[in-house]
Amino acid sequence: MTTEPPLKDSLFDAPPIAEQERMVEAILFASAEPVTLREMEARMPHGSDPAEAMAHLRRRYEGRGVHVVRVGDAWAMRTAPDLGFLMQKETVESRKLSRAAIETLAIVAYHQPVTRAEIEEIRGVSVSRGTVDQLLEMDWIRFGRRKMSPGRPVTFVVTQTFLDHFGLESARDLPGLKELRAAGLLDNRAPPDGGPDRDAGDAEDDAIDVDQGEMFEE
Amino acid sequence: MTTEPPLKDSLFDAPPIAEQERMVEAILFASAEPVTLREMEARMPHGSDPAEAMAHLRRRYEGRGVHVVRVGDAWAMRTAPDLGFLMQKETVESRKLSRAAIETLAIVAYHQPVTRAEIEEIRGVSVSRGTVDQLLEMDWIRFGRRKMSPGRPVTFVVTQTFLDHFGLESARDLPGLKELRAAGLLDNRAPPDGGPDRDAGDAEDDAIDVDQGEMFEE
Amino acid sequence: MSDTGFEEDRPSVADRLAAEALIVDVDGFEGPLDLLLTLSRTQKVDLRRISVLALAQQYLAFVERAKALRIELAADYLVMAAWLAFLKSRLLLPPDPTDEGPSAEELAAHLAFQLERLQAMRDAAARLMARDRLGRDVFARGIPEDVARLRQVRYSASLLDLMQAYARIRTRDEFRPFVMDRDAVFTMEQALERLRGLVGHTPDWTDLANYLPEGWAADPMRRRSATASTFAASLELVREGRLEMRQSDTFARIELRPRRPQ
Repeated sequence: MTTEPPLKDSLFDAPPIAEQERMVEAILFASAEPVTLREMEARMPHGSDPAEAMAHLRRRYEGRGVHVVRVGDAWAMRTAPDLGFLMQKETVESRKLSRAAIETLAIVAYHQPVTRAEIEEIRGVSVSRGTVDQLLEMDWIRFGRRKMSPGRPVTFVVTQTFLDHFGLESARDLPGLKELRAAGLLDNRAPPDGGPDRDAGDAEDDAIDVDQGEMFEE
Repeated sequence: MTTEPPLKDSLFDAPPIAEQERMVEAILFASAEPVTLREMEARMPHGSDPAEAMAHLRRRYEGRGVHVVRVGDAWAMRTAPDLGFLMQKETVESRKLSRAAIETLAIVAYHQPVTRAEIEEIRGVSVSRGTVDQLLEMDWIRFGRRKMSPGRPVTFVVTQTFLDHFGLESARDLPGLKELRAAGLLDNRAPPDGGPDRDAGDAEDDAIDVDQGEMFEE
Repeated sequence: MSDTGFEEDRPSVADRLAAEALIVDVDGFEGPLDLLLTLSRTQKVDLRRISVLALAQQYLAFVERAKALRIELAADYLVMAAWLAFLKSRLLLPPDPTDEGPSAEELAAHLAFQLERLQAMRDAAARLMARDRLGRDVFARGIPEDVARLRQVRYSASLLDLMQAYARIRTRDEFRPFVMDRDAVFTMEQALERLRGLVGHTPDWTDLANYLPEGWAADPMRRRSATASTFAASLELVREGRLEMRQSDTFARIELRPRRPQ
């Protein structure tokens, strides 16, 4: 018969190397574990040369988004290490700031530069480390200059990020107590002392300006 | 300055298309599930054009042991069908589907969106809850929109998982769809009055449909 | 069905044998339509050219055999049998001009359509299942890399939140209940007790300031409190007749001495 020899060839000869390369590619892609050359050989048509096919495949994937890598005495395909960032998906979850944090932040904003002891005095409760850390981490407050008082405590001031977030040009744009009162946010009673009342006078406002200036030093 | 523009480029421009191709390659390669262009875009650097990158990638993998295939509005990498014999080890023994399930699936695919009553009309028997549940569980069919017919019955449509499983780019690529349509076999031809239809059962079936649909509504 | 007078009504031997073979497998059929489709194959023609009349006869023969063999058929098989008997008679009789509704031919055509459609869906299902399928012929990535989900919490606060918080703190200050800071207070009871012990040890006029408890003179707050309570305690002792007080001038020193027995 005339058709017999080609049939015989296809049965007993190894496929062309390009075909073998496709095979090892598919095997490596689909396998749940790295595959040894021996395993490949067992799965490929008789006479195949997986080592040679692997050499071709490796070259083909050089510089690609996927690499052919050696794992022990086996082979595997992996995404290129420099593209690891693509394997992450950031989900942003919005959460309200805790009451302690927003109060602490408000005090820093209105009284800056302010020490932790001063914050505690104003809030009437101690300020947890976590709250301050959170605000520092969010880059809404930062350390200011040390106070010239005994112990030279560090102070906190608000940052440019804070101003950006709240749409303020400077901390002095924060509404004063009088405005808070006018907006119905405050009871119509005079605060116990001058304290943070922005309306009290220019002296204080000037002080704040100075502080703000300091924020942008460094 | 001469060094400024390149710096600006790297900061604000999308990476070169060759680099984007590497990225979509890595993303598709790493995922067992199809990935939409939208998802790729969300993971790639700002300004990237995954559709363009995909076109390049698809060409690159033509004739390889691994193919880039379209599944609905998503993309996936799959081994070439002619190399399936190499992957006997990876074959997952899928649950044997009953004849009723296979027929129901085909009817949903070719007639979608289709109501339970319509499936029953075509098959000439009632569709058991179990059959539908099995197909829903396999994520091969899902609930579609309600029909604008009396009782507003829910409909069934096939899913992306279905397309992925059967290697279809879209439901339009179902084999023989055109011929069936041309032969009028996909028409929803109402039976003439007095037909041997299971009119009595329909009302009840519709009621069940509504219940099922409501379970999935928010 | 026993007496219809039509030659076609008598099931052929072949039909009867086929029906018997089918009856053995009656549970294997998915209802009357499935059975009809199977019966239609014996006609060996395109479904579009099938003889519905012949099919009806085959079906009725099947039901007859089942009855003869005392096999219980599900209700829908019998409903179909009744309907096919009706259809058959309509197909055989000349059409009644007074009869409204679909003609027998229309009913037969629809049944043929149903059979063709069911067959088409079965063929489609077979083609679908024969495709290269994921996990059987085509394979997905064997070691998918999970996309790490980095959950980033973004805290938000509005300017209003900030102002409200500040207002809350300030108003809280104003409404703080009045509490005496006890550590700076020297009560009259304490002063009285102290003074009672001291009176008599110093017979001469002595400045009230000297009677203040130790350590209370330095701090102004404490000095004020101690002075007030000691003065009040002195007045009490004067009232009791145990002490005398004098002050030479406004803002001059207040001096005390034990009252001398008269």
